[in-house]
Amino acid sequence: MTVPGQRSGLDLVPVTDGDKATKKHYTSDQEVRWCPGCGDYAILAAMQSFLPELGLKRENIVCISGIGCAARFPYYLNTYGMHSIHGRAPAIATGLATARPDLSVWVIGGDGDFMSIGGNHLIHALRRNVNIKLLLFNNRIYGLTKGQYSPTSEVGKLTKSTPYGSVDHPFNPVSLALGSETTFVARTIDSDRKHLTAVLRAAAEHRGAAFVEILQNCDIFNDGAFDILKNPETRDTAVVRLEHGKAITFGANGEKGVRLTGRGGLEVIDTTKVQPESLLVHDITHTEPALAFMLSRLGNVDDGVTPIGIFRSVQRATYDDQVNEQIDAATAAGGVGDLAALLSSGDTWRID
Amino acid sequence: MTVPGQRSGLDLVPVTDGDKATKKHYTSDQEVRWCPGCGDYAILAAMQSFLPELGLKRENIVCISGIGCAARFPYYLNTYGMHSIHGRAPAIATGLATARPDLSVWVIGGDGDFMSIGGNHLIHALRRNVNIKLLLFNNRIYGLTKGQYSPTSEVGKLTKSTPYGSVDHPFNPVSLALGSETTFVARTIDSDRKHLTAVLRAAAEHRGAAFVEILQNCDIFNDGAFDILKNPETRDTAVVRLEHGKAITFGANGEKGVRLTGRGGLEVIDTTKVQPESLLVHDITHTEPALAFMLSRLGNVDDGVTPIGIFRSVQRATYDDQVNEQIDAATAAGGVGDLAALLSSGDTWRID
Amino acid sequence: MSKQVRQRERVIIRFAGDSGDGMQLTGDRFTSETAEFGNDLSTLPDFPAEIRAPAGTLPGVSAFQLHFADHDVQTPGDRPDVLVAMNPAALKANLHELPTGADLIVNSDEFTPRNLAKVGYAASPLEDDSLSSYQVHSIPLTSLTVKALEGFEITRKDAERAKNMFALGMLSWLYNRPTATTLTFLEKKFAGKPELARANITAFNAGWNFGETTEAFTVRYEVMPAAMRPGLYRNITGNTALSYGLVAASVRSGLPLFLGSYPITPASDILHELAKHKRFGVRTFQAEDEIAGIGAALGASFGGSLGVTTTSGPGVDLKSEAIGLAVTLELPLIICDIQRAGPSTGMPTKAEQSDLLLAMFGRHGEAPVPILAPQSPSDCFDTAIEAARIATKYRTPVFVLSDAYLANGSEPWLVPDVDSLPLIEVEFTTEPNHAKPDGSPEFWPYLRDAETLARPWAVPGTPGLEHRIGGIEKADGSGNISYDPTNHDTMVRLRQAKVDGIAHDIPPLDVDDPTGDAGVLVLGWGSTYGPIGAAVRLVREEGVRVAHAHLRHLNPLPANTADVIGRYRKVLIPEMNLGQLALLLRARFLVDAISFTRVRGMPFKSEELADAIRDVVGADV
Amino acid sequence: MSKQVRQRERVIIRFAGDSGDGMQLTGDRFTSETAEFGNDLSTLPDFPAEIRAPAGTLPGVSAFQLHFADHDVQTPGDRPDVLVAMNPAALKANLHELPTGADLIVNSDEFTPRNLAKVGYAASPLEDDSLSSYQVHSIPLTSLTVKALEGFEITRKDAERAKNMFALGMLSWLYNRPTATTLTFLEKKFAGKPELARANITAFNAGWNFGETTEAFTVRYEVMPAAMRPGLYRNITGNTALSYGLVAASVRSGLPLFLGSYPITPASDILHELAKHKRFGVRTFQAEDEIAGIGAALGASFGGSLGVTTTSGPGVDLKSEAIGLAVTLELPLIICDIQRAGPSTGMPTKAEQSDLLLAMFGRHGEAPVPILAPQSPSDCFDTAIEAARIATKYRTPVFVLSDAYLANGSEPWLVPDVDSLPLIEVEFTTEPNHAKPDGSPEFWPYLRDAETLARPWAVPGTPGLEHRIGGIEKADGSGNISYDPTNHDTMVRLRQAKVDGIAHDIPPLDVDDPTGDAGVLVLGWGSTYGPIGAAVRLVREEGVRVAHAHLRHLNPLPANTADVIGRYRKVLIPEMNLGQLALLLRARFLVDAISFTRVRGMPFKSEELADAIRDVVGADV
Ligand SMILES: Cc1ncc(C[n+]2csc(CCOP(=O)(O)OP(=O)(O)O)c2C)c(N)n1
Ligand SMILES: Cc1ncc(C[n+]2csc(CCOP(=O)(O)OP(=O)(O)O)c2C)c(N)n1
Ligand code: SF4
Ligand code: SF4
Ligand SMILES: [Mg+2]
Ligand SMILES: [Mg+2]
Repeated sequence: MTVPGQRSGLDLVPVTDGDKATKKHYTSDQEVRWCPGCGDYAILAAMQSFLPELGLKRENIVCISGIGCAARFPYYLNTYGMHSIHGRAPAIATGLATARPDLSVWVIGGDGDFMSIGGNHLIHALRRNVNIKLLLFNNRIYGLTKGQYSPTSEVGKLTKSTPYGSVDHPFNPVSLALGSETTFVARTIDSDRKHLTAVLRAAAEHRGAAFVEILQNCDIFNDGAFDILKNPETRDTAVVRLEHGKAITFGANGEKGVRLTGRGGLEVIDTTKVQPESLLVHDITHTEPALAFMLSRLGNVDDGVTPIGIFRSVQRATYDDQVNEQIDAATAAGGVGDLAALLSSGDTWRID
Repeated sequence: MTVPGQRSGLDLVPVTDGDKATKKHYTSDQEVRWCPGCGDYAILAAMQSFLPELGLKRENIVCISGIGCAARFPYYLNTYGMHSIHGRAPAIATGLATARPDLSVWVIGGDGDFMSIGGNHLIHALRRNVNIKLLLFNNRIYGLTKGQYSPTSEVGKLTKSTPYGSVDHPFNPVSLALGSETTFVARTIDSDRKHLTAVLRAAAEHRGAAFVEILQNCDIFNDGAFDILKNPETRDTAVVRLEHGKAITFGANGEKGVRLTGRGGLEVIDTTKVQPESLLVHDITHTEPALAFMLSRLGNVDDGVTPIGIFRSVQRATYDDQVNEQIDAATAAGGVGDLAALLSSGDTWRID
Repeated sequence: MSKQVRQRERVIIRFAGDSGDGMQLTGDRFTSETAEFGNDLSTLPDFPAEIRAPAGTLPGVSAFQLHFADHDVQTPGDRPDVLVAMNPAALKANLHELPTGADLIVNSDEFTPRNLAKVGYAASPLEDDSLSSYQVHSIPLTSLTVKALEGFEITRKDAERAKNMFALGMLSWLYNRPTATTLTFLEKKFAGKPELARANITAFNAGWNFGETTEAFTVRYEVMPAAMRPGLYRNITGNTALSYGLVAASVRSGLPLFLGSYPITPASDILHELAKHKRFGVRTFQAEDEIAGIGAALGASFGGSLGVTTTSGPGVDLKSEAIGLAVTLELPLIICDIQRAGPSTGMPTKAEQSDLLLAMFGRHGEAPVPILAPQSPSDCFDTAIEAARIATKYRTPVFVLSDAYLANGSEPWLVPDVDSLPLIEVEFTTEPNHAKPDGSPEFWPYLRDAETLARPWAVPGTPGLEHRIGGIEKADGSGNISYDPTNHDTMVRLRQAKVDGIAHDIPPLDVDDPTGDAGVLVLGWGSTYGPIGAAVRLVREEGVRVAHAHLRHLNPLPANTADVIGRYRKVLIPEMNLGQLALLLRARFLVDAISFTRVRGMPFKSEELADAIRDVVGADV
Repeated sequence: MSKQVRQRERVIIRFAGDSGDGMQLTGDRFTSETAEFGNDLSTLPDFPAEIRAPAGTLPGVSAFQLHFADHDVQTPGDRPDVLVAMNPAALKANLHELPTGADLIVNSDEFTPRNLAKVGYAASPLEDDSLSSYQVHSIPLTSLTVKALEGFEITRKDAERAKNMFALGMLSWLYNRPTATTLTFLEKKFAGKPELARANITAFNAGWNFGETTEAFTVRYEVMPAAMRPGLYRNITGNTALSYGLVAASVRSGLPLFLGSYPITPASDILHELAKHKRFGVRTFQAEDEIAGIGAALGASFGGSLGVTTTSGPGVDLKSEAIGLAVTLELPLIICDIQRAGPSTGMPTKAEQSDLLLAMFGRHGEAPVPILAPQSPSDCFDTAIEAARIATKYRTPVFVLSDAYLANGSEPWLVPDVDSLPLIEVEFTTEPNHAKPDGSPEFWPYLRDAETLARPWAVPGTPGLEHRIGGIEKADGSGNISYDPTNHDTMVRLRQAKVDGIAHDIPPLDVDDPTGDAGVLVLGWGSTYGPIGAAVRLVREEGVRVAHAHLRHLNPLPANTADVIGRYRKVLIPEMNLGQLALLLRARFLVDAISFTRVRGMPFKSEELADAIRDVVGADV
């Protein structure tokens, strides 16, 4: 969501002259090659049906990915696209977005692609606040290479590469993004089409780097990883839906709530036992990410309680806008560069 | 500092049989090739005089660096050392520390080495909690390559590579480390020998990845970058010294203090006008990094107010310890591997 | 009814089906039975890069080919004698390779209009006469299996899944295979789920009995055991052999093994295998990327471990800089490149030999690295040990160039006696090796061994030998930073001379030239060993005289390589690339080597190689 | 007193001092004066990798050599006629290259016991007779300068710093250089600090007057202007020329320039230079590492920019994987490798030619990339434009191999007329290029141009041509993912053929063989052009007949290379590596090329090359 007064991420992207595009319009002729039941299908469907709603010229949308099951995404979206190499998509997208402010650039990657080999490009794109939308398909496993643990896998994970259980502590992608100065940070779930679409729309409209963690099921190598957030028995108490301007409550009938402790932390409380005012009201526009960071620590899938929604959405000059403004300003001031003048600049002498 | 009950980072490192080592003992025969006045000299001196105090066998100390002015460090320390390639030292150290639990492994790098090209290795070493000590010499500039801006340079920095001013938003190294699940995070200053030494000692004793940001002056390409924290006129109000168990105050006579706002933030207040109890008492042992993260946002050099000291020190199983425990456990259970048995495992048949 | 039994010297079977049909497992099991029976054999799995492309589509087809015989087998075979096609896609994808008269076993249940349409069959090939030139056995495998499993407490899906065991049982009957290993395997596999175990075993037996009783098969085949050297055998893939070789090298050198790796097809299985062997003190580090993988391995080597990193082409690209560091640090390190089809992502599951020049030259500056290439799945074991010997003796990174074909392919392996394995003696330096001007002792990390030119290896923890090494040029001897022009020239040549010198420490290239008077030499390297051998055998049977030599050491080349090449009028070099070894040999020996190249991601067919040989020999008069 | 004036055809001056003494600046200024005077010239800066090694030590010595003459100059010269040594370290580090009888100007103030001790001089060489074979001018430069600046409101440190301007003034007098440019330069440099400006100008004039009046100099030299083609000249370094060439290519192609780069010596100055030219729409991206640098450039190319990445050896290693991607994406991209001494970190500020084979083969799979190498500082300009022409016309990454010597060295450059620069015509595809079975139009990103084999370049924003490209193997034409074995073989050969085909679109290799009957060809590439030319001139003056050809296109080679080589009995290939071009030519043409190599991080001395030529010609009978 664009907060009033904020410039939209799509400002410079040309729109169609009214003619309504459809999902079909955004569906490529390539046969989708994910496993039956893969969570990626739901995300693809959501993208294909929400993109037309933006009313942009389809040819001005580009989707760039690295390598992985998730990274096959661009092939199936009928826009411009590049299926690049493992981990480098954020860097490639940075160049494209900086050179072409008239494009809406989407970057797709898995938890290996973005958080493992591509981690550095990710955090730098986020800190620079390049106007690109980064969608992390987090299935907490390496799918395409047939099931090794990933930097988001829970400790003790038994996989092909860790027959005795993994011993390394995972990243919390939302925390990492907030520690990387990211201006838009959100988390959503593959199976919750409505929520997913709302978050994607907000990301699209955010001017700057938008980081969206999508919890995605890999039904071959990590099936059920997010069942606790999906299963009707558990989901109400496991999923904490963050909504801007609303007090943070969850549970079947909002019987649980989140409030600040006096000691600089958060606590989950029984809303029936406290004054509504004492609940923490979610505000995505805090200039400082500290409170959003605190919310990111409320818990993740492993602890049950998992906040989803937009954690942070603030405006900060984007890298690409500033690069282009410097060019415009210099040109406005000094005029378009004169090659002859450049070549003959500095100390010169004439031989006749 | 090791919090009571915590296992020390040096537990498995052999100690000398009493004979006291000296600074000279830790000084190599190599001529130091930093610019006169470089902040690196002070850090080197601090290391050379504090290492002997640990009473470790010198031959069990290893210093690994990448490339940069800072990265020349190992040459000058008379321990084992490797001056490797740009950005990769944390990865190299991870292998060494995992294979050799009897070593005290130090990793040295500049803000380019650690935060730019080496950013991914850094955050992964931190999240894994490998028992290595990472010292970031942050001079907010690329020194060795003659002065380009770095990922920690302030916005608008005029350098050789940014004649119109840099446009990208810098990392706050402490925030990034906290977002990377780091168990020990601290910040100190090259010129404050006492504070620097205390932090280094605490890092050495911490079992796990210890990240120490050392604000270091580059007097050729970024001279005075930290003057505000050093200059007698300004330092008292600019430097916020975090001390475990103590209320957070600063100013010449502690007239300023930090307290929690009701809205999940921090505020700087006039200590003369409030009850001492209302001040925030610093606790480095919080299991959750949220409050430490909030402190890291209190400000950095650019805003004047800059917290230094240990932000966080908690214990979590280290990567290397767990790897070695898995080996010990498996061996204890099944005995040392039998090669003949391995080669003839699986379906076999005999031809006679 | 009793069936007629036909003798066969050799049989090539290809199992093909959907990624979900478990063809790789079926192939593996049939391989084990065949191995146990005593045939010689060679296998070639062939699966798509996608985990599970849409069911019933061509990209989704997964195949497994097995060649077994009563004599020694060199390749998985060119064209199958028997194709098992579990669905129309599998049929369409493989039919073109089927020779006329071959047996074709299809799962007729899957030939539904929908499935046929998916792969563009207008009409069912089972109905029209498009298959008339084959022995078609159209069998409703799925329904037969489901029927056989009626009454089991399992889902219909699980029942259908068991059809591959039904097919396996049927073929086990057809070729009269021993079934014990498969039955025990199934018990193990479904240990947790007894009902499923029973179901699969039932399906397997049902398949066997079906073969026995059905009209569909009038004949049954017998392939006699092959004469093999006595001893204990097991079937082994290249990746497993390479893993075992590394463990063996660790045991025989006394150096703990440290693997730093990042998953990548087709190398990942080495990481998976080594991760199991904690009891051998093996440490496996799944790194954040390939650079961290090799970096950690190098760090471990600095600490006295046997550092290893495993990867495939794209990963080698990324490791280039770190390999250069290892070259100048002069520390032991093994880099295993399981080559796949490039460039870039290319065809990740397919084989190629196109990283040879990358291994030779893929680093800035003059940075020589020894290179070895295994020539068969089991040879990966010996190659790993040899790589460790060279790496530790000469303090150098060493490349092992395997490929997807060797990695996943398998063959019977005569399990070696541990004591017969080479001992790798490694001595760490523990004493100063030089005297200061004032006579006091000091340690010079770059004071070389006169014979091997190797530098001393002193590991942290060794008192008095504290020293620093790095990537900047070092003064000859002391190892201190030096920008002296002449010193640099000296060091560059010393590093080169050290690697070149290994030529005298490796076995000479030996030539297979039975008649001793061949005019043409076929020279290969790596995984083409089998196909070239088979092709050479083919043409020799026609009386063609030809010699075959195969390079296991590619850098440096064996000392006698020049002589060998000099002995022949023509040298033919078949490669699965555009002629990379040919380029090296032409440059080195100015020999007008003839390159024969195919870059299809598939091993050579021995027939096409035989043609190439016939052409060259024919032209040689 | 009036001084005797001696004529000289050529003079080689070397300024040497502490890193802090401003020798590079002094050299630059003297170069400008000399250029303006109209001599031809060539320069060679030589500084340490450390920013400022401890004052007065050998590692801290920074030098700048200038060769100027009344005729055309090809190299910075072998041995200086004049050495200006600002301290004992500078003297010790450079004396061994000084020929007897040379002028030696030393700053006697710095020859203190402490400074002498620092570099191991027992006694002052100014006192003993160790310098007797030179014309020693021992002058207290520091104190003279400080004295001259008495009364200025500047620190003593600043006054002392001005001693380099004093020395410059003195030498400007000695060689009768025009001083205007220096004076205006100083005004500009100290624009903010008028007092410092006046002080430095005063020091400069004081130096000039000192020369005029002192006994220390009895003679004064005159070097007449060289005859040069008429036109406007400027002095230019290789890195500046390369930067200008890239800007020119952008202007002449109409494609916005995008540079993605990570700082590294000696390439950083290109990033610095291009960052200034916002008014040309140049976007410079200082990336987090080399991979991001090339990645961003490739992304920009995909968007229709002229994507460029600049780096040196270690950076090329890291970019390998991304270069392979560019090869298979078939997008234009320029990769500038400013070679430095390797392997690994090596000697970062020194020159080498050891990345040629890396550029040729440093990627997994078969991934051919065109390679160009400039042969002089100013030639970097034309090479950059040619690289852009090939990259855009053939949709391919292109390597430009410069080196530290070209990058920092300078020469006079006849500023070209902009309209005379090649026009680079680039057409983006805007219409479908293929018809679906049903006849409706579609876009096939891999449908090639019949002649160039280049694929269409359709950029985002073009309606109707939405398409996806990637690193997986593509079906010939449609570009869809394909694992078909035959298709892969086809694509591998197509990519190779596209690059090979460029041979017919580049100028033939031309040979300098005045007598037309030489038996020996000296064949070089890159920065050895000057030294080889000088050496050839030397031996020709002795009547030796020898031909010289220089390769600017290294991949593919000019179509006539075979003929040229074939015309000579012997081919001598001098390289600053261990024979990398030699290896390529031997493999390609089976020619027994003779390699002459020096790997010292320094350009060849023309004398040593002359000897090499004499040997080969001598042996050729
Ligand atoms: C440079 C490089 N290293 C490794 C690989 C192998 N590889 C392909 S995808 C992948 C990770 C897949 O996991 P993830 O990114 O989470 O995507 P997913 O398949 O789970 O959607 C790896 C390691 C590669 N293709 N390239
Ligand atoms: C792969 C590679 N890329 C780039 C370089 C060039 N380089 C050397 S040091 C450095 C950065 C120096 O900055 P920093 O890490 O902050 O260290 P400092 O010199 O400031 O102490 C760079 C870019 C290199 N040596 N290797
Ligand atoms: S392996 Fe997992 S992530 Fe990949 S396509 Fe299959 S289900 Fe999806
Ligand atoms: S350049 Fe800066 S950081 Fe480097 S040595 Fe000099 S003062 Fe220190
Ligand atoms: Mg994943
Ligand atoms: Mg720095």
